[in-house]
Amino acid sequence: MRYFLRRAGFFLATLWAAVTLNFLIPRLQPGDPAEAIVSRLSGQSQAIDPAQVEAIRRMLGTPDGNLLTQYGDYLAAVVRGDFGISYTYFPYSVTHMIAAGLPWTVVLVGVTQILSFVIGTLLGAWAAYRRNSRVDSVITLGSSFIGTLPFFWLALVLIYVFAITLNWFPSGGGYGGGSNPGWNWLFFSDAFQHSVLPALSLLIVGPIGWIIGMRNNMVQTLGEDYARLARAKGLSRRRIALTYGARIAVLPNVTGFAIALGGILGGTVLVEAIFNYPGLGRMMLEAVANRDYPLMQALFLFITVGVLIANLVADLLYGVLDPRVRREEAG
Amino acid sequence: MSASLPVEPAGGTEHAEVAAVEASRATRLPGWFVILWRNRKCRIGLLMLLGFVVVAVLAPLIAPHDPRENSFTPSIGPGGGNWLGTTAQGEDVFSQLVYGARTSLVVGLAAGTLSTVIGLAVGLTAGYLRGTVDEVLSFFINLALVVPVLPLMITLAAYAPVKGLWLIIFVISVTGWAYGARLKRSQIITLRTRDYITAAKFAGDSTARIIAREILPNMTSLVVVGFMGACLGAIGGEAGLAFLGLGDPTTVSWGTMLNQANTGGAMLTGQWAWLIAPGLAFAGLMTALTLINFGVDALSNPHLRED
Amino acid sequence: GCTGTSGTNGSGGTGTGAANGLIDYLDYGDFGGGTAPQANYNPYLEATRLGAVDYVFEKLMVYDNFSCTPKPWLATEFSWTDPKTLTFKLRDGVQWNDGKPFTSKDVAFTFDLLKKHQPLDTKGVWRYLTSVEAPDAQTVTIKFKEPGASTFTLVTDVFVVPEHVWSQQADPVKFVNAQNPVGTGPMKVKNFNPNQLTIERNPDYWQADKVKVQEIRFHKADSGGAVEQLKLSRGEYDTNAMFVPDIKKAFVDRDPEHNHYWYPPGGSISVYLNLTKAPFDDVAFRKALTTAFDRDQIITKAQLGYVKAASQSGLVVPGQEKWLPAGLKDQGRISYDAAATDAALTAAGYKKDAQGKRLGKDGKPLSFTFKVPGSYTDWVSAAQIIVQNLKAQGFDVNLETPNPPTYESDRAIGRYDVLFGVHGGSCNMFRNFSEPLGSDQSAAIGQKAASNFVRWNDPGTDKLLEELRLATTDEAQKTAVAGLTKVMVDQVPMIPLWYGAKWFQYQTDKATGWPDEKNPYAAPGDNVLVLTNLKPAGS
Amino acid sequence: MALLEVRDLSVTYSPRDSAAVRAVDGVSFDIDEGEFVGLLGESGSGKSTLGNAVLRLLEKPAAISGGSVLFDGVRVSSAPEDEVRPLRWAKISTVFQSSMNSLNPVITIGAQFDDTFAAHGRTGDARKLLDLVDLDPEVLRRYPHELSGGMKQRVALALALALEPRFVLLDEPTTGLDVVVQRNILDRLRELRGELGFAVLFISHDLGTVLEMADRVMVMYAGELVESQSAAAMANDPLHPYTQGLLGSYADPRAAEISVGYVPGRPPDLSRPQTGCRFAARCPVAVEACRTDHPALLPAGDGTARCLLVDQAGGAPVDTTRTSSFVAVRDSATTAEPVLTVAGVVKEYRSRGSVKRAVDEVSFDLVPGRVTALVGQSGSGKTTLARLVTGVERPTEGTVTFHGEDQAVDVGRLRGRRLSAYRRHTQLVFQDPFAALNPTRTIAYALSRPLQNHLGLSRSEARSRAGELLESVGLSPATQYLDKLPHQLSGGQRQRVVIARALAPDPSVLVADEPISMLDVSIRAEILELLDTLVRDRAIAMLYITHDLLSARLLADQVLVLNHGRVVESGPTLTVIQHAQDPYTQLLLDAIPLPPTAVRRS
Ligand SMILES: Nc1ncnc2c1ncn2[C@@H]1O[C@H](COP(=O)(O)OP(=O)(O)OP(=O)(O)O)[C@@H](O)[C@H]1O
Ligand SMILES: Nc1ncnc2c1ncn2[C@@H]1O[C@H](COP(=O)(O)OP(=O)(O)OP(=O)(O)O)[C@@H](O)[C@H]1O
Ligand SMILES: [Mg+2]
Ligand SMILES: [Mg+2]
Ligand code: NI
Repeated sequence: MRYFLRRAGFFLATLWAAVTLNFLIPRLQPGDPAEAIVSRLSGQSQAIDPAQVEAIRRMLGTPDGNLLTQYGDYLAAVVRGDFGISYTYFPYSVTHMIAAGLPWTVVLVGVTQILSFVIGTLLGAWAAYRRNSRVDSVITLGSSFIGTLPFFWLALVLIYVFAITLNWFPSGGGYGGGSNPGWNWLFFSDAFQHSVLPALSLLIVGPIGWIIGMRNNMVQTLGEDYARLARAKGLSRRRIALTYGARIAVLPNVTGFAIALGGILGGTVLVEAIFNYPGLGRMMLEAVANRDYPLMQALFLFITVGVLIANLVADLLYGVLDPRVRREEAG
Repeated sequence: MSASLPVEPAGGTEHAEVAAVEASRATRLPGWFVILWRNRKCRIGLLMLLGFVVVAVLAPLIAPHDPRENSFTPSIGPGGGNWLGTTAQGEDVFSQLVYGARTSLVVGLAAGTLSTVIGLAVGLTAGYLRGTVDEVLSFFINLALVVPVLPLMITLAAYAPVKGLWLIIFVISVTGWAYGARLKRSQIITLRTRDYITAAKFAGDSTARIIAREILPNMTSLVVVGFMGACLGAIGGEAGLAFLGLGDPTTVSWGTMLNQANTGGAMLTGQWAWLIAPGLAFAGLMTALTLINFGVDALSNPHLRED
Repeated sequence: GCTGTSGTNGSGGTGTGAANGLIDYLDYGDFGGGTAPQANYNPYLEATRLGAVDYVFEKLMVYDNFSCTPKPWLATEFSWTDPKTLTFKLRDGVQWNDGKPFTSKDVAFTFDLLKKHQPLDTKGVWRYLTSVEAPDAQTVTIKFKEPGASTFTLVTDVFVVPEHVWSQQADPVKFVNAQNPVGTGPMKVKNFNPNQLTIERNPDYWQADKVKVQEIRFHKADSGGAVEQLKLSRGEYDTNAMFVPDIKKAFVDRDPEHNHYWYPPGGSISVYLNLTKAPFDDVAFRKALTTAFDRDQIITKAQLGYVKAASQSGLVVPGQEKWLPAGLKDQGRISYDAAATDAALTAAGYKKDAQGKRLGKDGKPLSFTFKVPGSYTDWVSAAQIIVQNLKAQGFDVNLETPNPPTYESDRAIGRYDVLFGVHGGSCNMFRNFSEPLGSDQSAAIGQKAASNFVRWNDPGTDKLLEELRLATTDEAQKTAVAGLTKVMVDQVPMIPLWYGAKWFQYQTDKATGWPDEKNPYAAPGDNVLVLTNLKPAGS
Repeated sequence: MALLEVRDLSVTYSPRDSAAVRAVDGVSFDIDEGEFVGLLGESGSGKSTLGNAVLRLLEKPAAISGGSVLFDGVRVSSAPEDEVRPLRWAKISTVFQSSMNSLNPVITIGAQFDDTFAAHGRTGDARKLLDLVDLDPEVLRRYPHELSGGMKQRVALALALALEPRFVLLDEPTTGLDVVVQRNILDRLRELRGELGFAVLFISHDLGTVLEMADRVMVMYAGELVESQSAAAMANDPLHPYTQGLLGSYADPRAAEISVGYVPGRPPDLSRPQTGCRFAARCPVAVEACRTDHPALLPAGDGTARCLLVDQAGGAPVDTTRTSSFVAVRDSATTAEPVLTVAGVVKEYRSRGSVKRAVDEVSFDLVPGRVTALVGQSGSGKTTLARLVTGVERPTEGTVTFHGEDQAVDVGRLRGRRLSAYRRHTQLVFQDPFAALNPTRTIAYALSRPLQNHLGLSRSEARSRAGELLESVGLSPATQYLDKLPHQLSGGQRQRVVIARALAPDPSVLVADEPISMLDVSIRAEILELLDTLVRDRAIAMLYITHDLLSARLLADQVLVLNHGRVVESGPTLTVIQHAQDPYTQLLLDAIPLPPTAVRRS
């Protein structure tokens, strides 16, 4: 119970800290979103029209009251789930915009993360099982090289090869202009085609961390006394590797995975930016660039809450998977 | 054996360590180095890293031109006077590549050190002092862990008043210290209950001295592992930020090269060398560090040592 | 030719167009609205509306922004009853695309809308107006607070919206007008998704005979991205407006017969010197610097040869050459002459010391910083050339690369030595000069200046600006502008270097009649003017 | 044919980054069906390695470098894994030294039984097996971490018997357990063997246990078998000087006068080539030939022995092991004033709402030159008391008063600087000499810290004083040790350093928390003797904490028996031991292995 209260307390405290940080960031910045919008509209080589800046400033509205009352209003609005209106997409609400971007990111990153995890864990387990064999060397050395390729660069190379030179896949976007988003097959196949390259660039580097982590954990668990005893018991090598090695070695990875899923957005900014993918990562980048504070704040909050929830889930999951933790929690 | 011998990591590593220390006595090399050097992967990594360091240090000698000199025909492919072609601004790609190694190494070293130092300071204080101090610091550590790093980095880099390499280093460090701090905190919690720490208290040592002389030396391998990880992260972070155009445009780095190759139409004009070279150089450096990390991992995890 | 992925777009094509002598469809570039655009056809929400607005709504007069001449549009003629009263006669037989007639009441409603909802008045027209009335169905009378000739461009620059739709809206500021927006324009919205916006010909348009395009498809783009450039070079766009490095190799050379570009000049990008600081407050010093910068190198290296050197007059030449005072040498263009600068500086009392360091009048070496936004890569390259040029003169110059907002804020509050600024380029001469030079646009150091960032504070200039503002005749306007160009040339409040380019690429395999250097009937952004000039290729 | 035949078996560790170690060297022995064989030897002598080789569980960097293992006709040492697997568990099973960690932490006990059955296509009743070791069948549903150490050990034993093997290898199956629990399990084991009749190889460094349990005992030293005899014969007539040394370190604490002995020195470094008798360096009776001639394992007495002297004399050599004896009874009346008074001390720990009384109303005095022993089962509150006395913890109730030179100090209230000053007078000797020294600091550093801090010596003064201290704990010449790192010392040497450090500030109170439990039997007596001398010579008041009544009997004047935080019995040592009233004290006494001398006499 105490444990649970502590977790809940931490959750709320972090949430509060994130919200406050969100509140402060725009107020610490020089510059004015209205000017940012106008200079973006007119481009760097055109003079800015002060009247336009003024009108836009009016449109966005300026918060009034001193910092404390502003803070109070802001907190109240957040509690109501009211994140305001996006500057970039005025007069559409931030909530509307996030709802539009969310499915893309969740599907793209969710699928690739799950695949990465499965592939990585399997390869890592295989490497540990065949430790010091050629398979092991190929997997660890290969992954340590591929894993260090910057994936934004990989993405560019993929575009260059598969989209530009071979013209097999579209070079960017979530779907073509010809198919209207909806529950129809044309749209889905189109969206799938568009997701191949971004997914690939995530999948090439994605499993590496899991491979190394799994291999090292499993090498360790296979060296433990219980694994030795399992050998003495005459269990087959495979069975030992599974129930005594992998089963235990995968535990830290599972928690890591839950947290990685929570950080889903943080990691996709680059890929979404390069592939012009209509998800939240790109929206985040745009919001930062445009000083779209309401959108930025909400996205930030969204990501933080995601990570927090993921952490909670990871903890719970760990409790379910690892009986050693279960008792301590129960108390 | 003199007292200046390199310190030994904690616990489990004891025995192979002995041998390495003994071997090092003969060769006059530090013990950790011997352990690293014996690992084949790690040896390759060390040699690769050495290569990059040499290139970075001798950049003015190796690079045929100043990386910013823009007197060449713009946008030409490899060949002739420009081995890897030129940029859209007429700069020599190869010279930029050579100087880019400097940036990456400086960022890796500086941000790695800075975030290690922050992590160490916070982790040590939290872990050793416990109580309220620990609660507060742990909260910050956990907070920093759940705050999404890349977006935060982007925001900080985008809104910082002046762009520059040091800003990037700063941003990477302040967003990247938490993981190391948490690891260090938990290690110190196990270390601080060791009998020899209690013994030091009985010997009348002050807290500061206990931390510096009794605990820190036992954390070397963790600190080294953390430092390597931080270097890797920092180099990647710099490249990513620079690629997004959030870096310092006046610095020549592999990230800015990729950014400029991307925006400067390298794909359009078929200048593959401009695009491929920085990526490969980057991967090379990262691989070197990763390979070294295999050895460093082995320092702290004896199970990994027999490879 | 549409190749590659957009080949799947075929579904939208209506084979009927060609039969009528129309172009089936044209592929255009980006349509605005951010990376995840949402339907928004409110013409006043400039920051977030979609590109279709230019084709759906119309204005009383349309400017050819290249030569700055107004063309009759929804109004067929205008007249000044007195310097403060402007009367428009509206065109007959214009209909809203929902079939309702367009009348002067719509115009009056539009202006009242802007008055009631200030956020919609993005041109700030109501700063100058007292009333807008519709005495009869074809007439609109606009009353100004002061003689209004100088603000004519503002008044004509307002999109007119239908009263019968907009008067129903509770909050027009948040009205996105997403369903079949009603306007008088040549096109109607056909289909929208965040990747593609399709507009189609309005058959009931008042000059429908001039519109030869059945459909325009705008394609969402991450403008400036390498991929977009590639699509352009592959011919996936009939027209686009984006920066392309090495346009000749990447685009023109792929199909020299059909692929073209035209980059007419826009506003001037100038070196702004902080006039409140020595030695920048010394006119001799500033004059000496006008020859210090190698504009040709900036243009070829930093600007890839896409732009032209700017005139010291502050005007955009050759488009605005009719405003130039007679006898200005080379239309005010100044060429690079380092030796002349050196001589002039020395003569003005800024000597070099033995080490070649340029000294101030107080005998101390001169050193200052040059700020440039770090993410404007072309500006950074230009700044690097400028810094080299200044260093060659013996100055100790330090290049700083803040981020754009910091840069803008530093510039606005005067926390800088030297940096870039943009001014001019519009068809409103009063704006072109009052914004950078008017003392009312300035502020004390540390305070935010509206647009006079160099803090030029000169009664003579203010007087000329006042004359220009109140001038009622072309002649009077020209005299005032000539005086102002003289201020620019003689007193050098800033040093224009080059004209920002308006990016414009087009293909002639489907449509011809695009504006170009030889036939500059409009600037690239004058969308309706361009549309009504397009013809099917081969006709 | 014997069930297990080991012939000339050698095992070498070849680690990548240090020299190869021949941990088992030319070992040969047989075990017959149903025979119970003990394997004795000090830490590092190669017992576990030998066990693993027999089970063919050696892992890199260890490998069999010679000889063979034949089990039931199968050449276990070289047969392919597939041929060995059917033997495993069905015929040979084992209980590991560290059975705490030998159960899979993430599956239930039941599942671990099931996969054992499944691996051999057998069925069995796990409940019955648990019943054999007196465990509730409910345990099957639990996970290992939900069981106590003793329960895990029993599960491991039950698991080992699951397939009714013919041979069970027990590698120190009860180390780390409380004596009482240990006793319990061993009794159970003995009964089970009676019922089921399997053969056992029982590895232990606990001589008493081995002698009591086994039919035949083998002794290992430095990788070699040095002696093998029937248990009874070994108890009465140990052949090898090393065995004699081991036997000499036991005595019956109830005897009016007792003496124990020890074997000084440390075993040879097996990574270097060996010449002569490996025990020669430590052997009190070694002759010149011992240093050059390597003795063979030859029949002697009731079995075999590897000693030149045994060979020559044709019998056991004279018992010349060094001994020290203690006067068992001292005056119970104390003349000196107590230096530390513990009065009605209570310590409560709160956790999750419940209150645990770790120490309950304990009172005693510590007197200069006297040793007070604190004896009790694991968890009885011994360490807690030590922490209270040294000011690490504050008592919940009661007081700990230190009678300093000028005034009495309430230890429970000290903080910061004054606590540090108090520690100049009260020092602690740690239980585990391996954990008590910082692996990264030299001996000189460890010793000079208290000297510099408490006595204000300069660096160089501290160093020379450290040298003297080392000499005083018998590490001479001191210069040989000062600049060493802890790992370069043996356990006994380390414990001496720990004692020297505790003595450094010249304390008047010394608290020793089980200071010998981590050491090999052969050096325990050595440390006890050292402590005894120091206490008497320097008139230190010592609180000696132990669960070993024998050492208490040897060292202490007074004994306090602690049970559940309460003092259940106290008084002069011999009185308490001879007339133990409390059932717990009696249990402790019973738990002491039957001393060989007693066996010999009976
Ligand atoms: N992994 C290893 N690498 C190198 N040497 C080793 C290794 N493991 C054990 N040894 C050496 O092998 C020798 C025998 O070890 P073993 O564990 O068999 O001893 P033991 O008699 O079981 O001791 P204990 O009573 O402490 O369990 C020791 O001297 C030890 O130093
Ligand atoms: N910090 C603590 N918090 C809660 N309970 C504690 C704490 N320290 C000790 N205890 C409890 O107090 C009791 C006495 O512990 P203590 O360590 O003094 O026993 P011990 O006699 O030294 O045992 P051992 O022989 O195993 O060392 C135990 O039940 C233990 O669980
Ligand atoms: Mg052992
Ligand atoms: Mg204890
Ligand atoms: Ni060591």
